[in-house]
Amino acid sequence: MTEPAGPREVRVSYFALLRDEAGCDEERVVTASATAGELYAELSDRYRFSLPPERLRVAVNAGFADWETALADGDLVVFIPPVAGG
Amino acid sequence: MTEPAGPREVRVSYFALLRDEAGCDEERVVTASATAGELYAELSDRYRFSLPPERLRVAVNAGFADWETALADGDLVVFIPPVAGG
Amino acid sequence: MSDTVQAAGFALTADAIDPERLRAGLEHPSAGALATFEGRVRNHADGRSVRLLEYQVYPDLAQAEGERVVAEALDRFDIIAAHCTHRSGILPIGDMAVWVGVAAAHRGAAFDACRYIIDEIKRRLPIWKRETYAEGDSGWVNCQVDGAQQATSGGNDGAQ
Amino acid sequence: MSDTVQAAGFALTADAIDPERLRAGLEHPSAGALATFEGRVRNHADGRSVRLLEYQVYPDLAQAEGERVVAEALDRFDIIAAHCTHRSGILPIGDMAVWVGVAAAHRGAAFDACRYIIDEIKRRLPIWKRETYAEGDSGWVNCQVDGAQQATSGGNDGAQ
Repeated sequence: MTEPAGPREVRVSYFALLRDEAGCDEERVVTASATAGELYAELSDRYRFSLPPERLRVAVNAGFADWETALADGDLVVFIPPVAGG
Repeated sequence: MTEPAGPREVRVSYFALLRDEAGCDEERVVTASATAGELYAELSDRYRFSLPPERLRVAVNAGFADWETALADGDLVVFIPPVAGG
Repeated sequence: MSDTVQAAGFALTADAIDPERLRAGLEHPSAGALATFEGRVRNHADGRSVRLLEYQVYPDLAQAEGERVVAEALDRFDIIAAHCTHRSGILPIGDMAVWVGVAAAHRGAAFDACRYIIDEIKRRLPIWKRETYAEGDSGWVNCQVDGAQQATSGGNDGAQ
Repeated sequence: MSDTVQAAGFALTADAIDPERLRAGLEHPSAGALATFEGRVRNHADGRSVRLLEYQVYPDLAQAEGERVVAEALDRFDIIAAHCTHRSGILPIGDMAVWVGVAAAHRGAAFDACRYIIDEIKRRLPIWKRETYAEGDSGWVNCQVDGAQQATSGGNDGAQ
């Protein structure tokens, strides 16, 4: 826990398999999770995501970030499943 | 000399620098040279070709050949200066 | 990088890619070499017959990362201009999914930079591909949980 | 070599090269990757300003050797189709001198084969290039007797 304080509200966008499993494109989440990694664990519990975190990357506010990144109110969090462009 | 017999008549086509130095595109040559290599030496004497044979390849009847290739009446001989396609 | 004309860089589009227009954007009198790559939807993948593809894109991050890849190529290789456009949406067999073009004075740098760009685009951009198969089912490429697809797919870089 | 459609192979032309037409000849539903290379007349060579180029060709041998190069590429790489067209005659700056295109299921083979073809075409085909410089003089590329040009020319393969 990098911040002691109470819940924060973040936006989460879902893509590809995570979108199918969450059943929505984007949502607002009020969470006690302090980091991006904790948030993925929390949402995995809720939606039964099939991809383990070691197969994902995470982006915060449209830039690649660490799982340890502390979350703040209003952040946009995107979990990035294995990509397959081109 | 791979053939003892007398002169033969061959066609010679010139390209690039050799064409400039020979002053013609193609000619008929009556020659005592028995091989492609001997013919190049003979024509070098005549036209003062600036390229030494080690910088050329030779083609006989539209296929790459050895300098040792024996010449026969009617052969088409082309000396190939360093190429620069593309 | 002498004589650098930084062409458009990177674009995302929901419309059909026009390679002629993109190629024309890379013409330059000192460009002796133009290497291009086109990725198209093919009718098979991992031994299965494919009917169509959907490309889903996270636009903000894909645009930023695409521009970064092209800028890296301009920085690393002795090239004059480079551009990549990537398609999004639902594509039938034969449609172009991605186009890369690199102009350079000499062909070695043009090939190397073109390959660098497509490799990095496929490896790094937040773009996902859902294949719909002849049998009607579909799947997100590289997202299988058993990992089987990564092991067998020569064309898709499963590596993060 | 699965699924080989041997496209046109190799052609020589005295007319402008039409890359769109050549590219269309390589389309195939299992071709996920198309790598192309275009060589153009550039405005400089070895530090000199170039005004135009003349390509002189020994047609019979160039045609046979060009077909051989493309056939080698189809044999060595896992590709579906390949084609090369080479121009002859007098070309102004910017004109296309050579076009190579390779279609394959996967991009690695497409790039490798495309590069193989252009490297071998430049190395082996009996085609010569006379550069006319801004100052009005001209010279056959790679034919200098002092060999200076071979040592400095990055774009022309002097090696026989």
